[in-house]
Amino acid sequence: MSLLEVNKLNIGFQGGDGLMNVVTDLSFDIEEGKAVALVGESGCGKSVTALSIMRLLICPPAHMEAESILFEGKDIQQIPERHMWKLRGNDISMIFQEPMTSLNPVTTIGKQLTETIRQHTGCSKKEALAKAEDMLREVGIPEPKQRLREYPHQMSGGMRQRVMIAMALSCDPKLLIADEPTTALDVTIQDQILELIADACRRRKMALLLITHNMGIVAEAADEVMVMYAGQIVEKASVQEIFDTPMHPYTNGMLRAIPGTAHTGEEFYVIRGRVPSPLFFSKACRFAPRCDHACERCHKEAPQLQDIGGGHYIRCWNPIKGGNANE
Amino acid sequence: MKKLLALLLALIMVLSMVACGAKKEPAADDQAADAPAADAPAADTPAVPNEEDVALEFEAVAEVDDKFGGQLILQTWMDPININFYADYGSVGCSNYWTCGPQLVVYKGGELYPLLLESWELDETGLVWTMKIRENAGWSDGTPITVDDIIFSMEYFRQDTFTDFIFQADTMYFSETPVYEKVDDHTYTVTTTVPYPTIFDFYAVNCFIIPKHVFENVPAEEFHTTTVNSTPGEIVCGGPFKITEYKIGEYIKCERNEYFWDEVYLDELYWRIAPDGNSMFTALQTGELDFTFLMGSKYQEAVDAGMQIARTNGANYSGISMNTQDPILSDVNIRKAFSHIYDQQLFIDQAFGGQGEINKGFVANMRFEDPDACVYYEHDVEKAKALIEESGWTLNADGIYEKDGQLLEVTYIYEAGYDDFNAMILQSMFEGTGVKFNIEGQEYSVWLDNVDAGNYQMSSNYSSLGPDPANYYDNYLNTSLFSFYRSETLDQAWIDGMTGATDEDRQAAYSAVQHELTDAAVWLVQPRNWGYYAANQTCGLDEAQFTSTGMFVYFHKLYKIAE
Amino acid sequence: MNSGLKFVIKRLLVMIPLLFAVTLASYLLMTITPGDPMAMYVGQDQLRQMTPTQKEQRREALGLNRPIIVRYFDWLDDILHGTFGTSFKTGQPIEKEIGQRIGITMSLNIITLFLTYLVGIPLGIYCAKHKNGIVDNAVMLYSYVGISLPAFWLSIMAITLFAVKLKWLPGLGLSDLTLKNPTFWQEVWDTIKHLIMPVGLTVITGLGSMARAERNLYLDVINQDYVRTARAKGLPERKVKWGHAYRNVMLPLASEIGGSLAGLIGGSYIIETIFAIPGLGAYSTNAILDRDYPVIMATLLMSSVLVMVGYLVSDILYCVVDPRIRVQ
Amino acid sequence: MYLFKKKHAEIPLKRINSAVDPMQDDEDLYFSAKVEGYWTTIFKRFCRHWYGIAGLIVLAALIFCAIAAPVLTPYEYDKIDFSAAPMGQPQPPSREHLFGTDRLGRDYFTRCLYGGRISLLIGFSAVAIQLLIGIPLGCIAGYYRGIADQLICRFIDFFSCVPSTFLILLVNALLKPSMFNVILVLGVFGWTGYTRFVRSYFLSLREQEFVQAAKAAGLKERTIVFKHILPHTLTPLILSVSMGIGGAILSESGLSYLGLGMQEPIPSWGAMIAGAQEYTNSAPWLSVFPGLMITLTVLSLCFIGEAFRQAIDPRAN
Repeated sequence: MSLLEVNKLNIGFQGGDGLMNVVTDLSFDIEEGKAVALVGESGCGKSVTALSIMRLLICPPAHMEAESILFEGKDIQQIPERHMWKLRGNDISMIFQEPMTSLNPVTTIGKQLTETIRQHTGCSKKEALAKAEDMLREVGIPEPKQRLREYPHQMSGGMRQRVMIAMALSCDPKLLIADEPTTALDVTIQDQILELIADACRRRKMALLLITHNMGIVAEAADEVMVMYAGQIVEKASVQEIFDTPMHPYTNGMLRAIPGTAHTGEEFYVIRGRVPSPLFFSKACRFAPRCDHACERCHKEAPQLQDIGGGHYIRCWNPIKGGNANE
Repeated sequence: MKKLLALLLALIMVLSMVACGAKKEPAADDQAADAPAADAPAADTPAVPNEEDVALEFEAVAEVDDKFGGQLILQTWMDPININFYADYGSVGCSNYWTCGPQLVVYKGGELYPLLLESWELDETGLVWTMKIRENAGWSDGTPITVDDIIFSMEYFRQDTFTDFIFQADTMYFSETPVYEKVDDHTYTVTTTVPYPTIFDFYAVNCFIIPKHVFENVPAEEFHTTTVNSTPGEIVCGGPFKITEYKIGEYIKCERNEYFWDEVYLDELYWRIAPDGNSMFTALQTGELDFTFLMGSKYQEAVDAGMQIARTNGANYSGISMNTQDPILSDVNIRKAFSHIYDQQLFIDQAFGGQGEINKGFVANMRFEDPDACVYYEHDVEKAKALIEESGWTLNADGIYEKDGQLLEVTYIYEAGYDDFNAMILQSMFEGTGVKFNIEGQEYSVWLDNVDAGNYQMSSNYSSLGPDPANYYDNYLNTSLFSFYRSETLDQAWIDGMTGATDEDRQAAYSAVQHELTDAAVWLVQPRNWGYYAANQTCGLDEAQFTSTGMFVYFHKLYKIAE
Repeated sequence: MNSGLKFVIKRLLVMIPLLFAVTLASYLLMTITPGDPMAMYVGQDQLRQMTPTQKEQRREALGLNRPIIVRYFDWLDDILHGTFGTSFKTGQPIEKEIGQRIGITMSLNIITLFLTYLVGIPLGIYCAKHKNGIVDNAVMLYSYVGISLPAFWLSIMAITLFAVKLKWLPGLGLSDLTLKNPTFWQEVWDTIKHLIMPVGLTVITGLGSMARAERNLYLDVINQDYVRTARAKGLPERKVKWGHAYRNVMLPLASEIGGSLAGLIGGSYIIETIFAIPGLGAYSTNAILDRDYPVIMATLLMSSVLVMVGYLVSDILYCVVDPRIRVQ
Repeated sequence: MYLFKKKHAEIPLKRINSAVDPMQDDEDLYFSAKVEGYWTTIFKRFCRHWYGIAGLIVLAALIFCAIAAPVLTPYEYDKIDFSAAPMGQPQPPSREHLFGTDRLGRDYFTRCLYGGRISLLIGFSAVAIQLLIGIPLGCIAGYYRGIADQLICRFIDFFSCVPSTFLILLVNALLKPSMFNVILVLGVFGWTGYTRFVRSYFLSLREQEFVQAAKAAGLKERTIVFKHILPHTLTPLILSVSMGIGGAILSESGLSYLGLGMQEPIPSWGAMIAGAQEYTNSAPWLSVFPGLMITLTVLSLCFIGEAFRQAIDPRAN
């Protein structure tokens, strides 16, 4: 029984001229201790999906409804807002993209850490401080005792992301949602943070939902990959299969676009056109206008996500058979 | 919990306001007094009040059995300069003195009313006055008022450190220093070598009797700034009331002085400080004031609101002085022509809203006013033109008189922000008469310097003059009030007026003065503006009456009509 | 905290030359302009009667004949000895007069400020919650109506309506004299009744813009990432709001409080003159109209000091609330 | 924000990815983007707010009335006519006198119009002076660091630490009250706000890439400042300018109310209200009309400012 199961999730935004449907009929599930990557261009609705699971979307502009979101079998949509805090941070916790603004600038790191710990475990201030110190040491921050008294602006971006991770892990959650944790950091720090997250998940047997647009990170950290485009999952498979045999033209195009030494001298491959705004999603396959392999049917009928063998799901009438990424 | 805290804080704020604000001792009085002024429907067209229906005094109210007790709230313009009113030379200081200070005698129009001074007579030589003061008069701290106080005050204010006009003592009124001798505790004599008729004018206006036992060892220099006798509770007062409390900017509270020589009806008398006319009238309507000066424009509203109204002829006297040293205005014909152009009735209607009377001379209707002696210039533009042409002025193309190249152009200066409307009314009178009449508003002190230095052609001029024309003499000598006009006959007439042994001689001299000044058309004589006083129905004023300066003759005769 | 101390001392030191410059400029300004204060001081009739010699003596007594610079340094010397000198008009020591009036003005303005904040902040937050609702738009329009209503006109209208026509509220001063030996609570009620109109008018005009500023502030803060992190950490809504959101809303409020410190003195001079409240505002305005130089200089000095202290206080408050600034 | 010269040109985006052969795409739906001029978009968004338009109309009407005053009313503002005010009593509004008459019989409607002229003139010219002083100083302080900046900052401190309302009162009481003095005083005491605003904007913009690029391209500093940085600061300045004009009008009427602004017979709304205080019971209209005119003028200016602010950055709301 999977840890998290999302069925027919729909998210829309109250735009000036009506409800803009950003995510349509999204369903996926995450096993216990598995690392799943959610990949897609910015604007395809991946971080919105993550936020909707934790119900952090501010509802007046946003509008969310799903058939069911089961976490350990229980539908978390039924939990009233008053009790949601028991779930957040304790069972599911989240790391955000922008470390510079994700920490409260006017309160000390210590206070922000102990706040979470005492909220969920209800232990005394002293114990919470000790626990916070351990967490900081675990995420690799030097002299944690001194750091507790400091303010966020006295730390670098990477350091702050580590604090975020410590905060997220402080109550041993079962699922960690990382919304592009490394995008805002420079490359050298990225690997350390990724490694940190991967170790933590493995050691604590914690499920990980990694949201990113960088295929490199996916290869390193994820077991299973879901490629999203224009609010739909277009391809879902294990990491190995995605990189070896990208069946969906969009995934294929993405992998080809990664500049590698193998293609020196050639012109970069670019998927033409841009992600359309949600108002202009076509009824049929949403990638059709930009797809090189689009056949007549693609423009008429909307494909469904089907399993074409071995757990490899595709939403395409004309998938690329056996196509190799760097063919 | 947070809301409760916020509300508590708000309450503390308000309490702190009250604590630092009001420190009231409980006044021993039972009658609850509230004075709703009945709201009569406003009449549509403002009725012009004729002579009879506006009483000169407040009529007697229906018979009131018990006049004792209660409180009245009167109005004053601003804070006193010094709560020790003996040392306060401002207008508010004077009103405090008239309520709380020992007043010897008071003028009402031309008539003398004895107060502390019980009786007086002049011996046959006409040089020695024997004055008798009341036996039962006492200061508010119990010590009786004796002749020693009076003689001490006279000597005290003769010291030369007192340069202010108010404290000039009798030296200003008379060329020679009269000799005061004490006969016994309650009688004294005043002897002079020359008849001294203006002694009562001095007693009524500028004479301040100060308690000897308080100010005995206060040197003259520190008199104004001394802190002796300055705490409201202990100020030694000789009048019907004594000051018991003073709250800055709000009110001065006076209570009955038990040792006064007459019985005082009121328990308490408040002087409420109301800075401007409008808020004053509002306070009268809402019952926060009982008695106040009435602005001309509010007369009709007061009548409609059914208030008690009485008229006073006012001591202030205003005229437009024409600078006789100016080339154009040195010609008496021009001045006479301007007097003919000046339309007193129009000014009464438009500036005073119809409440005023045409005036012939320059002496307010005091003891020696003689309208027949004055030359009156009725409003007649044709006669004015004839006079102008008689002096050789000819009309030029655009209708302005001209004489050897110079236009008949005159500039009238006035105090900006205070006289604007009157100046514009004046200007409208000169339209179409061939005189180019400009008006120029100047800032107060700039205007004053110009007037005193004499660099003006025409200027508004007002001055408050005492009941006895003797004190005009000083103006005549050294200020511009009389348009720098001097002549020997006039100088001599003034002296005769002041030193005349009998009233008849003085009247004859002053008539001559009035005739010459009006004949020389020194002023554009302005109509006399009636001042009005309005009081709520609860104000018992009939016995009080008031002096020409608008204050009461008998403060102790004010009483409260309970509802 | 020594860096904080250094910062405060530096600011205080900068204040001295500024104060010196301000007072010198005003003093020069006053003395070179035409007209002479004697007229104001002695009053219309007395001055008419005074002989030129007496005028000269009086001028000498007031010290008006000495050159400007000497007079300025005399005045400065008085200040250093802690006395403001004596007022031309009343001859009383100025600090005594200011002492009598400052209580009333400060209380009036503190209550107004307090009420504006007390009503403004919740209203602002309510508008922020129901963005673009009826209340929100109404408050927005109302904030501009509040700014554009001229205070003196509004007060005249209010007095005519409430005090004269309807007789609900007293239109003048601070206390009703017709009360017969009132108990303490009666007195409090009487003062409140007298305060309703002046305070009410200022609060009403100032309320709209306060709520509007508060709304924009709240909207900025509530959409911040760290508020979302706090919620993601599992803190209940109440803790998120009071622990994190309101803390950052306090930031600009701190500087605003400092800024309004200056308004405590001169702010309400029109209200005070119309409602005949003996406050410092009316006192300084009359001093200007009457050209009472020492009083003008005293009130000017005081309001300048208050303005500077106001800015200093708001900076300090800013440091206390926001650690990022503290380091600089 | 594009500042293309050609307005409403339809620039298909095809040309951007010329690397790939131009695709034959019939549905032009996704890529056509009409590029409007910057100001037309602003104006379009401005019209979406009703109060912006209302403010504009009211202000235009007031300005028209002020300018066309001689045409609108047969009377002059200082023509005294005693028949119109018997016994010095102001008459209620009637057919000949729309707003009635004041105590000298002068037509009150004319005085309100001419008063409008004075107030609007003072409002606009005072703010003009403030801008003339404030903006250049702000630019210099913002762009050229070093002594200029320090000097100007100390100057701003000097002006801002002085209570401006107090000083305006003081200077007006001392100078001979006239329109020119009022404008001069309001102008000289109000500019610090704009300088501070422009300076802070300059400081933030200076580090931006486009300024470095302009400098790298060898542009003279003066052109950088006035052609590139200044336009950016002007648009957000509009709101404070409109509020500033409103503020100047209010302080002028406050001054006239105390008798320090315009002197008789020049009509000014503040002085008319002061004069009308005496007749609040018998002639209430004397104070209602000028008060209304002041409120309407300042209100319309505020609305225009607010609508404009929202038109500039809709996100802000």
